[in-house]
Amino acid sequence: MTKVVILKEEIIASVVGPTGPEQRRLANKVMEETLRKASLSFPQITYIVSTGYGRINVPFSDRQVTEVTCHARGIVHLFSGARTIIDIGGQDSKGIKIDASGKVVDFVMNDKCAAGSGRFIEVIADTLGIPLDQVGALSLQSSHPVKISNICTIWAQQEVVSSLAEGVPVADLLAGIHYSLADRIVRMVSRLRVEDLVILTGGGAKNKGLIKALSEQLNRSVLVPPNPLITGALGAALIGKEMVEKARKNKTPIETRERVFKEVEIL
Amino acid sequence: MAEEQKEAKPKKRMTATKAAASIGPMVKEFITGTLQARAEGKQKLAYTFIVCHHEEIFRAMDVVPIWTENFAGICGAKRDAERFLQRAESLGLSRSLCTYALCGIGFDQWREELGQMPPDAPWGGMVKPDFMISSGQILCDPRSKWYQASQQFMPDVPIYNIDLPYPLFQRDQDHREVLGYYHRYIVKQLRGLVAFLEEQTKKKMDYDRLRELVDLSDRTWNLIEETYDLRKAIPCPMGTGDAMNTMVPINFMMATQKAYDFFVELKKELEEKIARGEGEVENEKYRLMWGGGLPSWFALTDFNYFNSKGASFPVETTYRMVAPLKEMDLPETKDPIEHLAWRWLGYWTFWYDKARKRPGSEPDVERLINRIEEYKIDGVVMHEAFSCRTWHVGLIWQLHQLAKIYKPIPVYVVGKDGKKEKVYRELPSLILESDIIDITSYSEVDTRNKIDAFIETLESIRMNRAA
Amino acid sequence: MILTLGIDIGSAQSKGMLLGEEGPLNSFECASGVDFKRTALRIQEELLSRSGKSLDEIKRTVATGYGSKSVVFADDMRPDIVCLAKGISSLLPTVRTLIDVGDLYTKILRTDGNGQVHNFLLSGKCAGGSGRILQVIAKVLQIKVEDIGELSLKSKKRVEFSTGCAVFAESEAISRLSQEVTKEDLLAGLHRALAAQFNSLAERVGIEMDVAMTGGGAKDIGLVQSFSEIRKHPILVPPNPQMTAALGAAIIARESLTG
Amino acid sequence: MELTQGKALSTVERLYQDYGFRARELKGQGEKIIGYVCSFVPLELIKASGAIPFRIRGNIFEPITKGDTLLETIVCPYYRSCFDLSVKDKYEFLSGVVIPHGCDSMVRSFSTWSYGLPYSYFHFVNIPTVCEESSFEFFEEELNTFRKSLEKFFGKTITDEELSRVIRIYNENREKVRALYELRKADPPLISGTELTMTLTAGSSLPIEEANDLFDQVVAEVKARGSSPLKKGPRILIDGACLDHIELIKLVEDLGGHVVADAICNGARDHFPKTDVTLPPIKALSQRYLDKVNCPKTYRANKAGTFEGDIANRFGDIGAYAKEFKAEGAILYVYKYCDPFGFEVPARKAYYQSLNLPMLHLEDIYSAGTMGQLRTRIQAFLEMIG
Ligand SMILES: Nc1ncnc2c1ncn2[C@@H]1O[C@H](COP(=O)(O)OP(=O)(O)O)[C@@H](O)[C@H]1O
Ligand SMILES: Nc1ncnc2c1ncn2[C@@H]1O[C@H](COP(=O)(O)OP(=O)(O)O)[C@@H](O)[C@H]1O
Ligand code: SF4
Ligand code: SF4
Ligand code: SF4
Repeated sequence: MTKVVILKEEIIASVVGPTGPEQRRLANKVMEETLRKASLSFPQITYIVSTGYGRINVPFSDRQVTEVTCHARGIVHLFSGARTIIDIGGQDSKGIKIDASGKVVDFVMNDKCAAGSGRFIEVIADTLGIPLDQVGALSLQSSHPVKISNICTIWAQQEVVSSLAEGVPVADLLAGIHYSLADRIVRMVSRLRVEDLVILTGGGAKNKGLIKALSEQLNRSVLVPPNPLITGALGAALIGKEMVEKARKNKTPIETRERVFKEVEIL
Repeated sequence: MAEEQKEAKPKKRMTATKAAASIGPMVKEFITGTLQARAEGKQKLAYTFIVCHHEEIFRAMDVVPIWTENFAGICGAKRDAERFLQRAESLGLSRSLCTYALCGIGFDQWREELGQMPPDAPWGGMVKPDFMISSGQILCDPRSKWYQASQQFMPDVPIYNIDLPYPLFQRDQDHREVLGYYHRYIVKQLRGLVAFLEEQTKKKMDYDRLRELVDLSDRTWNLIEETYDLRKAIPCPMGTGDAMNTMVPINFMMATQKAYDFFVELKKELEEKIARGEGEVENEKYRLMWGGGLPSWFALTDFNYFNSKGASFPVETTYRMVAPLKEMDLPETKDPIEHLAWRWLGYWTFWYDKARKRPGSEPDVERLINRIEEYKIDGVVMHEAFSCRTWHVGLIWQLHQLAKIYKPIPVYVVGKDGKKEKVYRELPSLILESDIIDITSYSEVDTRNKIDAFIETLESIRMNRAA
Repeated sequence: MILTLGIDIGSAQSKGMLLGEEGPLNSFECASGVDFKRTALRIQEELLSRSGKSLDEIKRTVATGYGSKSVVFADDMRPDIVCLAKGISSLLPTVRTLIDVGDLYTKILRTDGNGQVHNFLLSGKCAGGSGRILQVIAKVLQIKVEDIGELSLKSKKRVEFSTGCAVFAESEAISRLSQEVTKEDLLAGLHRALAAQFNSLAERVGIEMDVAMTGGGAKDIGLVQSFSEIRKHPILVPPNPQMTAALGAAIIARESLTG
Repeated sequence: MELTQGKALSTVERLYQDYGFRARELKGQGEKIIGYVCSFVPLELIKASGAIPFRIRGNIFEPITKGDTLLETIVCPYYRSCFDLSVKDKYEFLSGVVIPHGCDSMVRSFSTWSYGLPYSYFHFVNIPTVCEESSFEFFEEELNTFRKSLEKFFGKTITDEELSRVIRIYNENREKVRALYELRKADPPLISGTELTMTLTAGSSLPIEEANDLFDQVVAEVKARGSSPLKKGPRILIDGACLDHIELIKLVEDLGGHVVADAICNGARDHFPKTDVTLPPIKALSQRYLDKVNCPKTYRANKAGTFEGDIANRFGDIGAYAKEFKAEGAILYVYKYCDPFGFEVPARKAYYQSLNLPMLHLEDIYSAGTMGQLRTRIQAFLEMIG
């Protein structure tokens, strides 16, 4: 997903659009739409920070900051008491540890194997033909979650297909899938020695089934921001804002790129 | 911490011998023994490792060994290692490291954090030791690093690290030239252990008793050799599946009368079975060798699966941690410590001379060749456990070398012109890939698929064998 | 007429081969779909109706492949390794080493022209080195799997492609494309990386000439060529390479009838 | 790179990129080259036998292919790469290889190396695991065995005088390495981490005298810069095992950090400790390699009886480097399947915490393919401490 947040004192506008093969063009599109929503022209934006897996593919960004820093920044803004952040995205998942002053002190991430990311659920949902925004609710209807024995996304996909043919209820399969992902995520974040408050963010936080599975396996309650998809973008915007403010205070020039949309042909 | 997750209980493996079936209770007994000893507080307890040739010293000093590898193996066999492995991982330890060690460290950390045994600890759990005897030997790094890592959670428990090197096989070097200083070093290291134990237990070593115990274990060594040799019979009366049980007295009970008696019984049982013509499998079709690798403790029933296909395992290289003493030609000595050191070197260099005589050979390959011949082996099965380099690196190469230097099997194949022609094939082999106790690396379907295909391979070689 | 049937239910594609006394009568292939049982029945029906035969003429059916358990009407189930060896020996009897690139697994085996397996190895439990990745990439590039091979041959400058995760290969491909890498070069890079993996698997089993490739992946001439470049010798591919295991199963069925 | 590159540094770059070309030349002139791995092989003995020691390197850009056909993939990836290059004849100019007891990967694959490669000389040096009186005695004997085996192979006696002379040359080398490290102390450093590691790596492919000259030239050339043209950035210490390439360091520096110190085998661990010239040569070597090369493989007892005391004792040198070079963060870089270092991750983590030094733990395989994944982690870490 590509997300844009425009920030003044508060969020002026935010838009979530898909990330397709044509990332750059899409970044343009989502940006344009957000500007429209905010009734702003492109040059009116003082500073642009891009983040995420595709951060280097945003042609008009002034600075690139990693998701770790941006998510942490965004979450601390929303929950000042946050100590552990779990971000489950479609390209990776991470755990971030925050100290009392809101600083990142440690993090772990998985971006090697899709089976440890939100993509795992996406692929299975797709296989089962269930819209992503329904998988969570459906999984909660299960009374007997099945154990998914394969780790690999693709093998698990196949396993789900076979189980389905054997008559295993969809809800039980989905619940199993959620536990399986939650298990891998909890294993990863437990390296940080999880402390309260635990905040779940990223697209995975939109999934009630995953929230349940995670909080059961963590043995703690997990909080979710109202709009978890945009916390990274929000953090990026906050960082941008601070940089501008700092520059203004120190009277140093702010270097920005030209505010134009370049059409990029990829395919 | 993740809610503890237990895998479904494994099915019990069927044993071919009564002796093997009696092992479970024995293991349970010595684990309960450690719990009891801790409660009574009269004896000192020590973490330690197998294959160190130091049990005699322990027993002579009345120190109770806590075999940490054994406990990890039990967790694995009960399919209850995962929660301890996860603990270790959350400390920052990689799954690519020895999972025995990870399981042990995870368990220690948990026990120390709670101040009591972790919930539902297998067989009552592993008690906190008074000290830890690790072993920096050339055999394996984890044996020297494991307790050091555990010490983070119990810094008041001292470690003594005995260094037990042996000369690695080098083609152009006669190991006899260096044995002298290896021996001097090992003797000093073992004496260091004695001194450490004396200090810890505030007792003096009784050397007469030590001498008796060394003599007892020597006799047990010979008895084990004789007993295992009986498995050469056709059909084979006891397989590797059972040997993964009967390894317990070899590795954890050495220098006890009980271990000796166990093999007396086992020997009798095997002799009786042989007299009745009773094999491990009803209709023995293939004789396989477990040619390398520790087993997957959670999947011992795979041996039953092999058996169900008519495959028996008369011999294995794993856990047969004894060798015929009379063939070792050990220097005479009255000093039991010196004898232990010679025996240690004798064991590790056992195949060196033979290997040097066969071009392209190497001790591990030589051992395979000898066993293939002595036990009339049709195929070799190996297990590559990803987390332990010690026993699992070099296997592929050993098979390569075996194929190169060992006499190939003549078979008929269809040639380019469509006619049968005679070619030579190496002994069939199968490499299973999984782990010792990390069940996440295992897939039963996959493994059984491989076994099926391997059995068919054996069958086809048999059918095409040129007389 | 005495007919035998071999059915190979793969994770992606299911294949059936109907064998008469003189040789193959008909073959049929379709997506495995969700319900393997139905797929197996469908294959049986299609083959019969296409050949104008009746069910009772099929004297024996052997099932193989990932979903072989679901072929409830089969008389026997055999490992795919065994069927592949049988199949390739009847198609190309000089082949001694076979690499089968399927959807989930890559299998390497050595055989003897009689259809007997002498040694084999399977790729691990990560789909990163199997045929599936080809499908994933085809989807990203918005081309058909069938076109991958031809397209990759046009490459002038192969890129380095790390085949890690079959699922994330998608994002890797996307980010490569946005760095102005062409589809051709990307595919050539992927082929090279896969072929290198096959090669080290194959070397472990020990390679004997001739070498053949089968499975759906062998339909990809770019992949075959890449492997041949690494090996520095020609690689044989039978016609309809994905049918090999089904054919082998049918032959095994016949052999067990004739004893 | 914003730094100017003079003659010495371009020589370094050439030696680094075309690793082994000088050795190949020397072989052409009739010299004997002996390959080795790890920091535990006493190079002084090889040198004193008249041969040239050459450190075998891996190549993270080259996929491991042929090596995997003989060696299990559970061997540490760095070592597999070394083996892979060797079986692919990249080091055809070697006359032999010496392998020490450094770790399980080395010990367990010794047979595979010694049969899989065509060299006529192979030797395995056993290294004690503990550091006590008896182990020094043992190690001296083992060094004498190595000495005899070299004497036999080269048909030449290694005299104590020659050995003492060579020990002094190696000590000089270690002083020169120190001089190179001094250049890191400025803020921003005068020499980049990439340049320094490249220089050391280049040095490990050269005869010691040539390496000494080269290091002198590099020091002079870098000093001539006067002040550093680099931008200020977080100062990073790299901790770990065998890091014989610059890609990780380059990544840190591309992202705005500076690698100013290390505790790695191809850096301070191997290059700092000197040999005591007042002792008889073999005794001195046994002390240097066993005691002064601070490798996790060597067990050092917990004398303090507390965890804090133990880690201070085991990792004190790292803390000292961090202080001396004013490091602001540490990257602990450990390969998958590396036993000696892998088991120390929790203790090292705790140690860095006790120093109040932020630490990033990276577990990696030895491949250029993972650098993209490391990039995000390192960037996030620099953001975290910056
Ligand atoms: N409406 C939704 N309901 C449940 N899960 C969702 C929903 N939207 C997205 N997700 C999950 O979030 C993931 C994408 O998260 P996101 O934070 O956008 O990742 P990225 O930034 O890496 O693209 C998907 O893989 C999916 O698992
Ligand atoms: N023309 C083609 N070019 C490249 N790959 C193909 C082609 N046709 C099929 N494949 C690949 O082959 C795989 C299916 O092979 P198949 O042998 O049928 O596998 P299985 O029996 O395991 O289902 C698919 O993953 C697909 O990616
Ligand atoms: S030998 Fe293997 S299994 Fe045993 S402790 Fe060492 S690494 Fe672990
Ligand atoms: S296991 Fe599956 S999901 Fe994970 S990296 Fe491999 S292909 Fe991808
Ligand atoms: S990185 Fe570790 S495992 Fe690899 S060679 Fe070095 S010490 Fe051994």
